[in-house]
Amino acid sequence: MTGPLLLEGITKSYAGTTVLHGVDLRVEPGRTHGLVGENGAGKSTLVKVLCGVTTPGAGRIVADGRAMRLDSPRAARAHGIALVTQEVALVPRLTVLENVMLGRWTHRAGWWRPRADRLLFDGLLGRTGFALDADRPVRELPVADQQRVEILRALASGARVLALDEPTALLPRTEAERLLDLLGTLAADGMAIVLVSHRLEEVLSACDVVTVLRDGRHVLTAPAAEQTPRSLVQHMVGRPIEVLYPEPAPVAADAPVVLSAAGLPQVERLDVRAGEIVGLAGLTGSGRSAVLRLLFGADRRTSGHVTVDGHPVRPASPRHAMAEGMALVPESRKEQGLVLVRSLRENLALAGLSTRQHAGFVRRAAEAREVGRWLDRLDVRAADPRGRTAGLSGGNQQKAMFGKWLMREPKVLLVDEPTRGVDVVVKVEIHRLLVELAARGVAVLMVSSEIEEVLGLSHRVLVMRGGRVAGEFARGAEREDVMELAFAGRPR
Amino acid sequence: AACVNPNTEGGPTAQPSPKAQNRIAFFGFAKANSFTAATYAGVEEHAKSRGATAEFFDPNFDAQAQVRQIQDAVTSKRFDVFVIQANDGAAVVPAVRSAVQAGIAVVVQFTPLGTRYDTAEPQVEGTITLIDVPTANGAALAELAVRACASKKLDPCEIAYLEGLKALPLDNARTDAAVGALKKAGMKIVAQVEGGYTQDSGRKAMQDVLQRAPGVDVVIGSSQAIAGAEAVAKGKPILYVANGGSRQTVTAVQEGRWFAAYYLPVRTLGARAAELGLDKAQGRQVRPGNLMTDVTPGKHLGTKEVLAGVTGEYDE
Amino acid sequence: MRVRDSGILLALFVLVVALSLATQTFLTQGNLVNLLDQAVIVGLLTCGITLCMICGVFDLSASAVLAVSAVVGVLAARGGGVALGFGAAVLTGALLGALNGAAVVLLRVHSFIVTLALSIVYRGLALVITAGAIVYPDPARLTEFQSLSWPTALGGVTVPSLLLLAVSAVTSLVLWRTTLGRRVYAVGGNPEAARLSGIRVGPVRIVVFTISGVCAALAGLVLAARGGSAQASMGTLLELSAIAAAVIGGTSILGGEGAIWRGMIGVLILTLIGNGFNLLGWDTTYRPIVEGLLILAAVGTDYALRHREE
Amino acid sequence: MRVRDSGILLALFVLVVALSLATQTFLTQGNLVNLLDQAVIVGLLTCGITLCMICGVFDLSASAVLAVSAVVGVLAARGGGVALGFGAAVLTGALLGALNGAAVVLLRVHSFIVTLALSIVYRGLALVITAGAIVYPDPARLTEFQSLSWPTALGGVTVPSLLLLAVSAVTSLVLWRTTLGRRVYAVGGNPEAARLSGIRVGPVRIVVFTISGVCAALAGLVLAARGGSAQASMGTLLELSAIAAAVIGGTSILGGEGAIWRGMIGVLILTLIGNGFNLLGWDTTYRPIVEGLLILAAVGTDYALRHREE
Ligand SMILES: Nc1ncnc2c1ncn2[C@@H]1O[C@H](COP(=O)(O)OP(=O)(O)OP(=O)(O)O)[C@@H](O)[C@H]1O
Ligand SMILES: Nc1ncnc2c1ncn2[C@@H]1O[C@H](COP(=O)(O)OP(=O)(O)OP(=O)(O)O)[C@@H](O)[C@H]1O
Ligand SMILES: O[C@@H]1[C@@H](O)[C@H](O)OC[C@H]1O
Ligand SMILES: [Mg+2]
Ligand SMILES: [Mg+2]
Repeated sequence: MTGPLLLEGITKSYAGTTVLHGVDLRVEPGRTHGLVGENGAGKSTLVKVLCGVTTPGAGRIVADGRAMRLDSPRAARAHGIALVTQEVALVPRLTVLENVMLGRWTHRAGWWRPRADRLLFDGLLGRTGFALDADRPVRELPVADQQRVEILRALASGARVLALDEPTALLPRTEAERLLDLLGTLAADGMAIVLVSHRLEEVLSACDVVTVLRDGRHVLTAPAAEQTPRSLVQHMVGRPIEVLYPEPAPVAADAPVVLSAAGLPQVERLDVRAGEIVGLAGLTGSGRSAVLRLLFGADRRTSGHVTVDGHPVRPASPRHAMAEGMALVPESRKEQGLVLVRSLRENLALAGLSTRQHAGFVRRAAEAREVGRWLDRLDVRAADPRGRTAGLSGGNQQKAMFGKWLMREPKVLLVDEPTRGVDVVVKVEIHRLLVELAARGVAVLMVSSEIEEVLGLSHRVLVMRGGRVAGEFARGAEREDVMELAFAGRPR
Repeated sequence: AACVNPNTEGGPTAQPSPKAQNRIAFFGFAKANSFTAATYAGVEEHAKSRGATAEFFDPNFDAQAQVRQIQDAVTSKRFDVFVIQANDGAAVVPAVRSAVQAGIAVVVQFTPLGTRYDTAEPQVEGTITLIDVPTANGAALAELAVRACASKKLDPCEIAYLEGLKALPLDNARTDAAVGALKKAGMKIVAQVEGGYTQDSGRKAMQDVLQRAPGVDVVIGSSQAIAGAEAVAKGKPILYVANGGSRQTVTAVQEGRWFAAYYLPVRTLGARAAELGLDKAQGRQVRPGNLMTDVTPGKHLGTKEVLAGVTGEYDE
Repeated sequence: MRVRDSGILLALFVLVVALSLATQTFLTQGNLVNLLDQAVIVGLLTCGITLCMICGVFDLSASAVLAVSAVVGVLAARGGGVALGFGAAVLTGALLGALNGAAVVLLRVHSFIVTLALSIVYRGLALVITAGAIVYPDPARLTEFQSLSWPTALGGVTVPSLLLLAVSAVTSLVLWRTTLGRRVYAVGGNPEAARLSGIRVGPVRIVVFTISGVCAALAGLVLAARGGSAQASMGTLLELSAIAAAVIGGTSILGGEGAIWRGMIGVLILTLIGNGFNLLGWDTTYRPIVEGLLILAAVGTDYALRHREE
Repeated sequence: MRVRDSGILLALFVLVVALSLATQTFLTQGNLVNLLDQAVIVGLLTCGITLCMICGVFDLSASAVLAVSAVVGVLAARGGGVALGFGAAVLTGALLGALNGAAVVLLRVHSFIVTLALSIVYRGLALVITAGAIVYPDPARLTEFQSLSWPTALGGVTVPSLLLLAVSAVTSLVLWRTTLGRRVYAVGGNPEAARLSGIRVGPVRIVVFTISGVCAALAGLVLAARGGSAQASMGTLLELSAIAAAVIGGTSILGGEGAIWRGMIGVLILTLIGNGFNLLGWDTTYRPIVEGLLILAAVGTDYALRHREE
């Protein structure tokens, strides 16, 4: 394949719902092609079709004038097409090295040559600048590192067409920029790249062409240079949207401290007052998630103590934290957030079963009402609401997970990467929601790898480095100063 | 109060129907078992000789499956005679009762049907037995072992008993009877381990017995277990007493490799069961309780002399 | 329930129609009553085992619990009357079930091996209690004891059949309508997500094992009542049939998905295949081959229908 | 292998020391040779079944494949000589194994139920081939046929023991050193990730089932050689012991994790417990209780050590 790759009239349905309606896409060597759209617009489905992960109901994929049979990822690989999926798909118990080389281990007559694999791996690390320990099992890595492994694996495949489905969703800006630079280099070498992302600035700066999908339909394909984030949103949603961080309401001077922690390994003292949004910034692995997990009792706390409204929180289990009014929206939907084989309704209801029961029986009408309200409020879109949550698009899963915890009306909301994978519209919605919750007196502690998000929403920002809080900034801090502190002592 | 005691309902209705009484259902341990296969061959042969037919129901050693088969065979109304080798004598009782009530002539073959292992008397009213009483079998094995010791004037005489399956009450009743008789006769039991009913289990058991009691003189066990045991004790002057009378077992006794076998003419006994069943179905008077050891009297204590000229009736 | 979820019902339907056409005896009241009665033992175990599987655990000790409970039930009935015997059996089942759960939770080893090891222990316990012999209720109380297995005035449908209907109804209700049921599905589907939602994963597992123990005890009582006795080797390996029934019905061995009705359909299919063969009078030599292939066809149909669109 | 991975070795070590101290006979050459010989049948099955489990599938048909292969081997030896017989048995095992794999892949139903159903079919096949009878090799060739079970000049260690050593070495090598082994771990660890990486999940599964079939055939040949005959009911349910051995050793039933050596340790532990009881001469009534508790202790130790740091 030397010429462009043409997707023609791609149609795809799940359980009777059509999610792609005759979509065309032209992927050209040497070009980076951005793919944007709201949650559930069909972006992932389209790249899955391109990479042989799912087969379309109608339409064809043509290269060099011939229709190709891409009925499995293997077939796609054979044509030099590789994919970085939106949800990490790694073998948890295997090491980083093995996952990167998955299916393409170096061998001689079937005998594996791990040392040759290691050389290739080291080469890839050099190209991407990722810092990963080759011998760690991937299940021990933070999600962001797992996503790095996915990216390395696609690069290792030596593909000529590379599709990346939200590869930067969990990467801090600096690393995201480096990855995008790398993609630029690869494109310059003649690779065709398809990039799915909700970070519109990123798409516009990294891509040559953008395509917008709306409700499974092709809306626009245009040179990136002719578009602005505003115009893209207009096409995605059909109406203009104001993409601005909402200003958090000032915290009253006499607002009581709701969440208070002392003597944690990461921080000597941490207080969050009613109505306050505290952001935790830092690099991947700096220990931000660990703080949230410890506060929530998801990991056993062996030192220090935590109180909510002055009540001590027992260190052992999320139950106690929840009883004191804490909620944790975790960073991984698949591992920690959702029971993917169950329905939306069951998932949303899960954290508050005991509040809607009568003699052990679920009060189904009340549940349906309450769940329905949150689904509407968060605009969760599901092809089949009774089906497995696994069938939802990534952004919709994120919203569902949010809904599950908001339904409990917590006093303390711990959120880890709140807008991972959600579209601009929902992102604004979630930002508003967080600000609104705070305004109503909820204490919010938020981790995000998007430094703008942390700076834009937080009253205060704590910066973590090497597993400890290294410093604090008041609202209005400069991005560069925060980053400097996060990176201090590390090669940048 | 809404329950109906099936045992008192209407009483036995076992009047022979006037139609042809010629269809036998045989419920064996398992088709893949040569002992059962030989029994069935006898049943089939006798059935043929009287213009009757026979059909094999194979539960493959599954007691519950056998219960269902008996129940369904009653429902299907296709049979006049049942010959039953019960995998679990207690479990099949209700199904057998309904068979008797349906007027089917039921012959209990080889293993007791019910929960007593020390009598040949029918334990379900209306059935005919042709069984090998487990406790008598155990006592006979002990008797053969005592004779084995005597044959070489061994005193003390070291005996190892390879039990059947520890979990089976029938095997335990046999073991208790044998061990009791051996102790009463003043024998010294040096090992008592589970030997099972396969060569492989017998082999393992014997390997361990030899470690513990290298000087063992007499080994008692199922014929299969003994075959496995013999293979590991090659060259040792051990006297074997086998439970079961396969061709291989009989040959081993005749060749003097094994001291004796508890012998039963299995195929003949299958034929005899069919005979009892057909007789009853055709309205003839039949003795309800029958011992297998009475069919060829004296032969069950199968020493070399007793088994001269005998060939076993099944392979193993 | 959507149509495409019901492939297994289709398989059952085809079997029923085939047998009705092929025999005169299949569709008789007597045979249907028998069929239900035959399904009881595995059916009761399947209720408990389905719950366990949905919760992401295996109960390989069910038949051993059955044996111990039946033995204890018979001995207690001898000492203190039939009611006490039944109560003691159920309590024994619950206790051993809870012990299974506690061992799985505390040792944190996979339930597969924990319950396998405990099943050996329980069988051994039954052996020690009975000293390897058969145990009987007091002859004077035998009839009362056995009444648990009798037909009722409801067209001859037996007490055990009604018991199975009741147990399957109750366990279904628990799964579909109670918060416990929701927890069971969640723990089986994603234990970590369940834990982070404030669900006590350990206690939920202990509860499902306890329920499974009670189901096993009930099955043991039915068996003991039918045979008028109990012994250590009762019901050996029946849990395999129960797991097979659950899986044939479409309950996932990976947890988080499944239903009691599915298990009951699985039990019926297995029972029907055997019943059909017994009624038809075909050459039994080929029976296992046909039986195995029929099971494959049933699960294959179910799967194909459920995943048609994916 | 890290120290904390070897809790199961510690369990084995404790058992060995205990038995050496408690009996004079345990540590004799004869007993050790026997022990190894006793471990062979389950050991061979465990090699294949461990591979399957690591690959995320169950092979519940192993003992049925064992029976069919042994029967075919004996019959072929009768027709065309012992070498042909051995070859035919191994080929039969490979074919039935591949059939298992193909059925699992094509029906896309869980291997648990597919291989359970096929095991019924295979037992039926063995029954049809033998017509329910025991089959023997030609008497003239019996000695040659049985030579597969003899002791060798290597201190009396038997041919089957050497066979087990060879098979476990080869399967270990496949797992550790070949790309096939890598695929097996990947497919078992996360089939979706494997598929997305272009690994052909189906063929990998077919290959592990085929290897398991060959292991079962070898076990069948050893059993047939020891007994000088074969029959349809040979080795019933031995796959359960093999699965137990694999799991006791520490191979996960969830796939993606495990090793052949672990399975072999599991087999040794099971064999030792039985051997110990027989050597000690304890009352065998208590054996199951002690056996079950020892298994729990062994897996518990292993688990506790492996997860100490978490
Ligand atoms: N396996 C599936 N089964 C059923 N429905 C599905 C499945 N996969 C996707 N869908 C549906 O298809 C539609 C498009 O989903 P897709 O994942 O392509 O969206 P997306 O544009 O990638 O969204 P996001 O930005 O949230 O990732 C959604 O409505 C989703 O619910
Ligand atoms: N299950 C685990 N086993 C071992 N180490 C872990 C595990 N989870 C996290 N870690 C390590 O603990 C450290 C802190 O991780 P944590 O997830 O809190 O970081 P983070 O700043 O939230 O990173 P991310 O941006 O990826 O979420 C990291 O070095 C990580 O590698
Ligand atoms: O041969 C066997 C015999 O030894 C045992 O006593 O009963 C069943 C038969 O399989
Ligand atoms: Mg997507
Ligand atoms: Mg994190």
